[in-house]
Amino acid sequence: MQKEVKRLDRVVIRFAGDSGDGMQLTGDRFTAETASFGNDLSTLPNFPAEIRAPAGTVLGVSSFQLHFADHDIMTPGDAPDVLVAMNPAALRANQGDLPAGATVIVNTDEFTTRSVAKAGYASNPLEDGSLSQFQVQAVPLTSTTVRALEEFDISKKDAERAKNMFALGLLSWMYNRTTESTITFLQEKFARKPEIAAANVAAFRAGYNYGDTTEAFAVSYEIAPAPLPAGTYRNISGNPALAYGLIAAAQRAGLELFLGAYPITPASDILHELAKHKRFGVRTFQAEDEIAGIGAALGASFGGGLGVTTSSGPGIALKSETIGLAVSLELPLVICDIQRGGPSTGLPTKTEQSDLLQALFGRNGEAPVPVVAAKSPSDCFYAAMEAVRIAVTYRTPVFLLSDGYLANGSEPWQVPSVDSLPTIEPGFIREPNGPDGTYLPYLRDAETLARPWAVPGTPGLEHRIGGIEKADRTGAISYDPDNHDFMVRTRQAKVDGIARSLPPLEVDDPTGDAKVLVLGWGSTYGPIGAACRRVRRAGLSVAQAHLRHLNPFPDDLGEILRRYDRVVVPEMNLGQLGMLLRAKYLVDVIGYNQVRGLPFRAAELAEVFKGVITDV
Amino acid sequence: MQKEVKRLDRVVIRFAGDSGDGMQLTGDRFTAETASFGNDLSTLPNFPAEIRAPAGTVLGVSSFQLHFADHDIMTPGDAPDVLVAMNPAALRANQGDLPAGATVIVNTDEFTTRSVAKAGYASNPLEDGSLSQFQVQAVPLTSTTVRALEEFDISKKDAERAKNMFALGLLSWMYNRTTESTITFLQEKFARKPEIAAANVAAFRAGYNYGDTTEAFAVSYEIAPAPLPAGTYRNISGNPALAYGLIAAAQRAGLELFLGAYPITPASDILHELAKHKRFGVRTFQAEDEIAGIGAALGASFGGGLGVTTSSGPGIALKSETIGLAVSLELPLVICDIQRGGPSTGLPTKTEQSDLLQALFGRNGEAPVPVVAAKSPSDCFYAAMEAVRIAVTYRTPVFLLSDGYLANGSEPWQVPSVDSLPTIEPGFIREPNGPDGTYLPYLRDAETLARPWAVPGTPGLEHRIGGIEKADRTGAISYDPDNHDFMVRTRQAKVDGIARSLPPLEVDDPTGDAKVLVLGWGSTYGPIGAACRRVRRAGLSVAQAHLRHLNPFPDDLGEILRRYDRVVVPEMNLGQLGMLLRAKYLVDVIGYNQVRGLPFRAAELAEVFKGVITDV
Amino acid sequence: MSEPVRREIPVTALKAKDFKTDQEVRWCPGCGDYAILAAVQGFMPELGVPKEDIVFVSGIGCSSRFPYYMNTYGMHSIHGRAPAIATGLASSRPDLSVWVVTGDGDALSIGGNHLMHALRRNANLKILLFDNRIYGLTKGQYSPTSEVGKITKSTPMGSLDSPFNPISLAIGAEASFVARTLDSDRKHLQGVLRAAAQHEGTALVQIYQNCNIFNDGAFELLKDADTRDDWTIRLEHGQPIRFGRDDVKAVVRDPATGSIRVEEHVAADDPRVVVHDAHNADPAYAFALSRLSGTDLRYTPMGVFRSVERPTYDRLLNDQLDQARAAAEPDLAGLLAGGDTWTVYQ
Amino acid sequence: MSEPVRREIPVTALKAKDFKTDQEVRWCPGCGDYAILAAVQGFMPELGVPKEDIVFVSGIGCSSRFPYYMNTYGMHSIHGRAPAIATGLASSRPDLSVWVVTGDGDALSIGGNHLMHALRRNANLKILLFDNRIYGLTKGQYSPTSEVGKITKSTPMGSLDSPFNPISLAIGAEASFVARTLDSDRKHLQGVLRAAAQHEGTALVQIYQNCNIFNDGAFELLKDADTRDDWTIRLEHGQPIRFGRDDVKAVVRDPATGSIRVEEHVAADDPRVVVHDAHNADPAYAFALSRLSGTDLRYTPMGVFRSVERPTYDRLLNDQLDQARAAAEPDLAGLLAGGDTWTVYQ
Ligand SMILES: Cc1ncc(C[n+]2csc(CCOP(=O)(O)OP(=O)(O)O)c2C)c(N)n1
Ligand SMILES: Cc1ncc(C[n+]2csc(CCOP(=O)(O)OP(=O)(O)O)c2C)c(N)n1
Ligand code: SF4
Ligand code: SF4
Ligand SMILES: [Mg+2]
Ligand SMILES: [Mg+2]
Repeated sequence: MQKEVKRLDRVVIRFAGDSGDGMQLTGDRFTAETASFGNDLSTLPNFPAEIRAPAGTVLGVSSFQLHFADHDIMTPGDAPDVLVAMNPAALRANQGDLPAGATVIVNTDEFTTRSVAKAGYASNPLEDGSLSQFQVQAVPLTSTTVRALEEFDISKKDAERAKNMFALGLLSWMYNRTTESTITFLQEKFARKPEIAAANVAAFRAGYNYGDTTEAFAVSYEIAPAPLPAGTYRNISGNPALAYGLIAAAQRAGLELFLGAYPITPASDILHELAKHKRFGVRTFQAEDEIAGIGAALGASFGGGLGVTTSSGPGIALKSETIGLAVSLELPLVICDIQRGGPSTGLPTKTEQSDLLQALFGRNGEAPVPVVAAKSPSDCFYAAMEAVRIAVTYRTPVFLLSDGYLANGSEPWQVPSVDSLPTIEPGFIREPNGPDGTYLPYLRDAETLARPWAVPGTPGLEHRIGGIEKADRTGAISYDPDNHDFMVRTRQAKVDGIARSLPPLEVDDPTGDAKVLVLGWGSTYGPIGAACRRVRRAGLSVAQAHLRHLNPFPDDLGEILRRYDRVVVPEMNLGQLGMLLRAKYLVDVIGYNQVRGLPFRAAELAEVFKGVITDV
Repeated sequence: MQKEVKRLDRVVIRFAGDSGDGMQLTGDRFTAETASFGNDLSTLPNFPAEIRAPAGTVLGVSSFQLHFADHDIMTPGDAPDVLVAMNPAALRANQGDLPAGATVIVNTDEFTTRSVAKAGYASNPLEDGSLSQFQVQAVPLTSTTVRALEEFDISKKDAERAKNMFALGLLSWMYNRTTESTITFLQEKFARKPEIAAANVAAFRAGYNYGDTTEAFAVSYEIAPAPLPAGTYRNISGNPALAYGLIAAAQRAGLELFLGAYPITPASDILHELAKHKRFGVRTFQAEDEIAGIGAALGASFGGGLGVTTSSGPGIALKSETIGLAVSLELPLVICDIQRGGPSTGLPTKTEQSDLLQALFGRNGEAPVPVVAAKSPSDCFYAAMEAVRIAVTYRTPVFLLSDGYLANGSEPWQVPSVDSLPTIEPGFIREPNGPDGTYLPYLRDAETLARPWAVPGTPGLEHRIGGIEKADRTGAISYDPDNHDFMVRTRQAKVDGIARSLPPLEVDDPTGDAKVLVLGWGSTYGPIGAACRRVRRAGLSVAQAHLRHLNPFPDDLGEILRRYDRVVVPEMNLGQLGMLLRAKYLVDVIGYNQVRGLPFRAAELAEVFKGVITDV
Repeated sequence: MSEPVRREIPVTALKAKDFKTDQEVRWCPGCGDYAILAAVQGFMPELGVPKEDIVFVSGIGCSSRFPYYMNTYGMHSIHGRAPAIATGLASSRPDLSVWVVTGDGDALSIGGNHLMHALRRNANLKILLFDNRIYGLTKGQYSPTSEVGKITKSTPMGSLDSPFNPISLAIGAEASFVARTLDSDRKHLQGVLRAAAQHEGTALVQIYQNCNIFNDGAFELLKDADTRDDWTIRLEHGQPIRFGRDDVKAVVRDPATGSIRVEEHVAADDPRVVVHDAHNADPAYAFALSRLSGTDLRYTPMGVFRSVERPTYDRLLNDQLDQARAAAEPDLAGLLAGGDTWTVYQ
Repeated sequence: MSEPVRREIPVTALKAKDFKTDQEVRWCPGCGDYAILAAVQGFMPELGVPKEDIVFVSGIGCSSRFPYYMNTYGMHSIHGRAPAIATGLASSRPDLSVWVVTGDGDALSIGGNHLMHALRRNANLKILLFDNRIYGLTKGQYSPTSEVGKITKSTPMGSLDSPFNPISLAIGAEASFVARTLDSDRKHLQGVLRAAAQHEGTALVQIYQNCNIFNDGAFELLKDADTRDDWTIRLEHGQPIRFGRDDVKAVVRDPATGSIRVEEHVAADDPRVVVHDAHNADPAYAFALSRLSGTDLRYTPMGVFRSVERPTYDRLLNDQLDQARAAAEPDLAGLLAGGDTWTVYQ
């Protein structure tokens, strides 16, 4: 049967099922196929806080959304064009996000009376007409898979489990994906259980063939590769990118990386990733708590290593006191905060940008700390390198902000060549710098105001440092009022002075006549960018800028803000960057704030921006 | 010999000596005599961070400054009119603060070559003419005391130790203080060692008589009582006042107070004070650390008590995570931060206002906490009562900010009658509030948005709360995006709504034509007030307002700020309130900032204000 | 303090199901936590305390979801802090029955200090430590009770640090009551709960709990019908410590070194057999017992290691309040006007 | 990592005074800390390590000012966290000699968890715990080693909680080396430092230290010439534990119960006398020893309770790095381009 092939420029697919249905794996594989096909893409996993939430309930639904296109895209998509629903709960949990006309592929085998009720439906949605505005493709996924695997010597449970591969095969057919990589993957994954491997491959193929042969699937789709810059690409999510950035920076600085961390969602994967790379001189230390994690990292920095600590909001709160110590000691330290929904335990698996003010002010006294934020999954790599540069160059703790969305979301990344990465100069001091062969641990560099870094083992530079206020130059304990005032201002000046090392802020204002500037930071980059494109497509002008540095701000920020009639600041918090901008520049920025644990939708933002623009 | 008596309106005396010389006691006694005489007064102790710093060194000097007057005064005085220096180090440490013409009473016995050198003098200042701009009264305090006590059966060391009482006697004569209370005090203090008691009384009398009979002391001074409002007064410093405020508020709310605390300078004395008052149902719990301290307090609040925790900057940092939990649980809790010099360990015995932003933002997520600050030692009482009112009424953790200066400084306090103190209504819920006899722990009061407080032991209201986001009304765990957004905004609205319960901000603008407003918060009240008086005495107009509430601000603050051409905000930090005001009201406030570990000097502030006024 | 109206229904009428809540239980299917929940709910009526006087406080972890499933007062607090929070509650409300539920990470990693201090302080808390030797909630990192060399996501080449023996640690921290039991042995578990509930002071109960997702079968040796009797040493106060099929094994004391160890084939009348004395004032005895088993679980004593009387913190604290009140009535006016005062007249 | 130039001067030429700094020592006159400082400075040359390879890390407290007075690398950190900081340093720089100085509040109150975990982890740290049974720096509140009923500013009616026995606690936390000594007994103190320095792994040394301002005379019983020999039990590996004037007292083991206790007038050849075995693999022995003394200090064992070999965390960690490197060279380009990649051509 010759089927029709339609061209599309972009598609958003969401796989949804029970936590145990393997939706993350399915999504990952589809992503890999899509990536190697050459589409641009962006992904968004979404899973319950429970390890295994009760099967069949809405709370237990796990999903994976993938947006791919023949052009460069910025977000995982606002709403799915295609939903794969492995059971009634998955349908129910995601139905509300579907636009009219969306395709829904449902696993009819699971729509028993009991399951339908468990999902909270009053009647079977496949029968009561409630899905009439969608294109429903009813496929008995489970039973077809089990039948396809009859000849294999595996348990019924294992056969049923392979239904996700059947679904993947079907979707692979629908979107003309390449299948080799998934077959290889399955063979490797189940190398120790060849029967299971073969069964999964068979299920995958069966799904593919199902699409090819079943009448119900009349059309398949082609999305051409995106014209990305030449180079080698891989798909990457934020946590590994951040880990790689740290390793790369340590390598380019000639430092050994020491991670002191305590597991916490969504930061744990950085610990897991770094733990694999001991050959790079990376030491990972799973501490008894967050305080010990940062303490050990600071100890390692004192020893001449690159101390790093990773956590999320509640763990960062615990580190507050030690961050203050690091400010006082003026040693390099990178503090990664993979933000999640707060306050308190909050929404551990959801995303949010609500730790910005904690990063800036969450400790006693005047204790300035530079803050750097990543804007996309792959950008976590570069943000980490920048954080290390600042930490090492200025001898200071640095905050690196990411969030749950960046941590788990993914996108293609053009792998940089190692030589293209900047080098970082730790500049250890090896000789006395004071009169009569003395060592002055707080004698500063004239340009950076950084103090020297003398590492134990260096003869003649023995010295003592601590958290009590120190005399300028000598670092001896000092209670002198004027010295204290001077040191407080000097630490502030050191951090403020980092701005001198920053490039001008890039403003994307293609028409040059925008009256409204949208300014963001962190993971909202994608949705804001996508929204700006929509606005422009609608014939309106809008300028976009995005802050990598939250402290200090780039020197030209004030001037840029004042150039526009209106400045809109969308944030996934109640207006934290907005507050800082208002305070510093006295500009009446307009906050657009949502605290829903989810990334912004580009369409919604676009409407907001249009509203402001037409209002000017 | 009939001596001249001169009238003065005010005097500033500073007693200074080695840590072991008993200067704090001497100052306290002189203060007590002065208070009971009816002068208005204000004190400022100042001691080294060491328990017993090395004797005879500048670092080991301890001092006590007292300002008293025949009118109401606001500060312990910028500079001493009279310095009592018990040794060369005491002279050297304080000399720089003396204005020309000041009187210096020195203990010549201690000016040996060795002691002079130890204090860091190149030559004996009593002989090298370097004190020529002062009126030096050279008194051999030690030897005269020892001689006066020859007949007592005490050791030489004990006799020498009594020299502070000799000095006190001398000053008591000079300023015509009453002597009975000191004599009674000494007899009580040394009740178990009658010989020592008698010797100290004798030394005190000898000092008095020395003034009376020695020619060198030709003049004594009289400072008339200040016309204070009628009532009973006592002298009080900030820490006990704060402790009393907590006790009084608990009593007026019918709650039992539970203090969970870990010792830290300068907050420990609140623990010490509260530990004495078990009969008021006060439980004090010295915890293993700050986290346990606040945790236990929160546990007590869950149990229907008034949970309180006290600390200073570094300890508050450690409490951050638990404060977030309290925000989420919406239980009453009072967090007292007696601020000291930071960052990190900083300057533990010095004062600073640099924890304001930590109080506002020092935790993960959107976690608003009301903030209340005390403005003078006795005001700590009322600030504590207000903090309890807010905590109990709104079911929220509340920050109560004091600082090292308020903690240790003292002033007369008109003791309020118990009946005049406001009552506080805990309003425990005892009956189900939901459908079908259920209990809805997050069903809010329409006016305050406070949730009900159901205490274990109440049948039928069993419920579970926690730090994960809760569904509106039911309090059940909820990961729903819209609910989260709603709850985040509701918690914010609850705190913002406290402003509705606040009186209008008082602005002191006596002439009504001021163009410049000085706005402060916390312990700068005294110096700012004194500075404003100076400005007005110089014929200029200035308005003064002082914030008790830092979060939320009073509703009329914005309008008040905009009424003035210039707003000056003096702070002992780098501009924390300033930042908040700029952000919220977009008013270009002028910060005047010092981070010296010391209170502002009124004279200096006055010059700053004048500068701004004449600049308008 | 509130003085709540007492409920009329007689407490004895309570059933296990009265302690169930309407919350869906959200552990993985097969998790050992289910069995513990059922055992605790089954035990509660026996406690003889009205529901409203019972409070469960937990930290964070899979185990720490426990309070949501108990129809009592409850708080799901933050990671590691439950003992501190419960101490504040128990010492200000000695009328309540306060239970702490925690995990091996919650109690021994981040919360180690609070646990230790709770034990020495001895406020009236019952601490149930669900020990699955893994971080469940954060998806499987090693914990302070994991065996050395454990391969987990955070330790791909194997963990390096020797684990705690929670029983040894507790005894070193002056615990007045320490016991160990198993999720799947409901009768034993309830027996230990009973003993803990009867104990006045802080009781630590270590419950071996299977995490079938991240550390499945960790305690199989003590569960499998083929092995459990060989390796489980049942402790019963006043009884000689004999075990194994036909009780052929015993804990004996070497008269020369004084140390105790397990021997197989010990004659029925062997005088070296140790008679278990949970009330032994000297903690060295219980400590020695705790060392019989390593992380491999061979020869694991189960039951109450130690149960001795010691004044409780809450009682002592409340006694001081009574004493202070007995000495003089609270007088707020007197307090405020205390010390040196003076009067200014109009 | 820096590769510092090694100094030429032979290490043996170092003298105690080489370890003095120009900082004025700021403890109260008469404080026991002075004696400890002198003993440590006197011991350092013996260590045979160049000054620049020695680091002292402390927390906060009077005792924690120690690093300022040692002419080595040093960090005066924050309250309770020194063991954590030192662990990061020691495990990333196994070439250094890392010492921690802490107090009873710093180590056992706020820092209890880090201490406990350092002990089980066994990185190569020497922890000197200055135990004056009081909070010195904050002016005299009771500490976790203060005796019950202690009247202090924070406990005007007497403290309520049983103190820790730091030796018991450490043994319960799997410590590989635990010792106790006294500020004023320089020879003994240096002997213990020597043993600690020789031990590979975490060594905890409790040093009874007099705070003459807030807890004066706390250890007088062990210092006063009239009483000290009666109450001090000197532990020497391989020696029978006899003490008192003419060694008439001894630690004996009750053959019936296996427990140990002190007896007076024990015959020279009494077989019940315990022969000290610091290397005993079973910690129950050292634990039992630790229980001979209560807070009243009667019969206080002094010396090395336990010293056993156990792999150290720093060594194991660095071994893993070596192993990983041996398996394959670090290849940054390979890491970045790892996993599935694809190429876009122009
Ligand atoms: C301050 C903080 N740090 C880390 C976490 C993440 N976290 C939650 S539970 C947990 C450990 C769980 O292990 P355990 O206590 O053994 O409980 P289990 O899940 O195994 O029952 C961790 C690390 C957190 N919630 N808060
Ligand atoms: C986070 C924090 N909490 C509290 C303090 C106050 N503090 C400093 S030292 C100390 C205890 C000192 O006792 P100890 O450790 O026994 O040392 P000592 O002074 O007796 O040598 C306390 C509570 C602090 N500096 N930091
Ligand atoms: S992860 Fe383990 S401990 Fe947690 S619920 Fe699942 S089985 Fe139980
Ligand atoms: S307070 Fe005590 S411990 Fe501290 S320096 Fe003085 S005597 Fe030593
Ligand atoms: Mg666990
Ligand atoms: Mg101490």
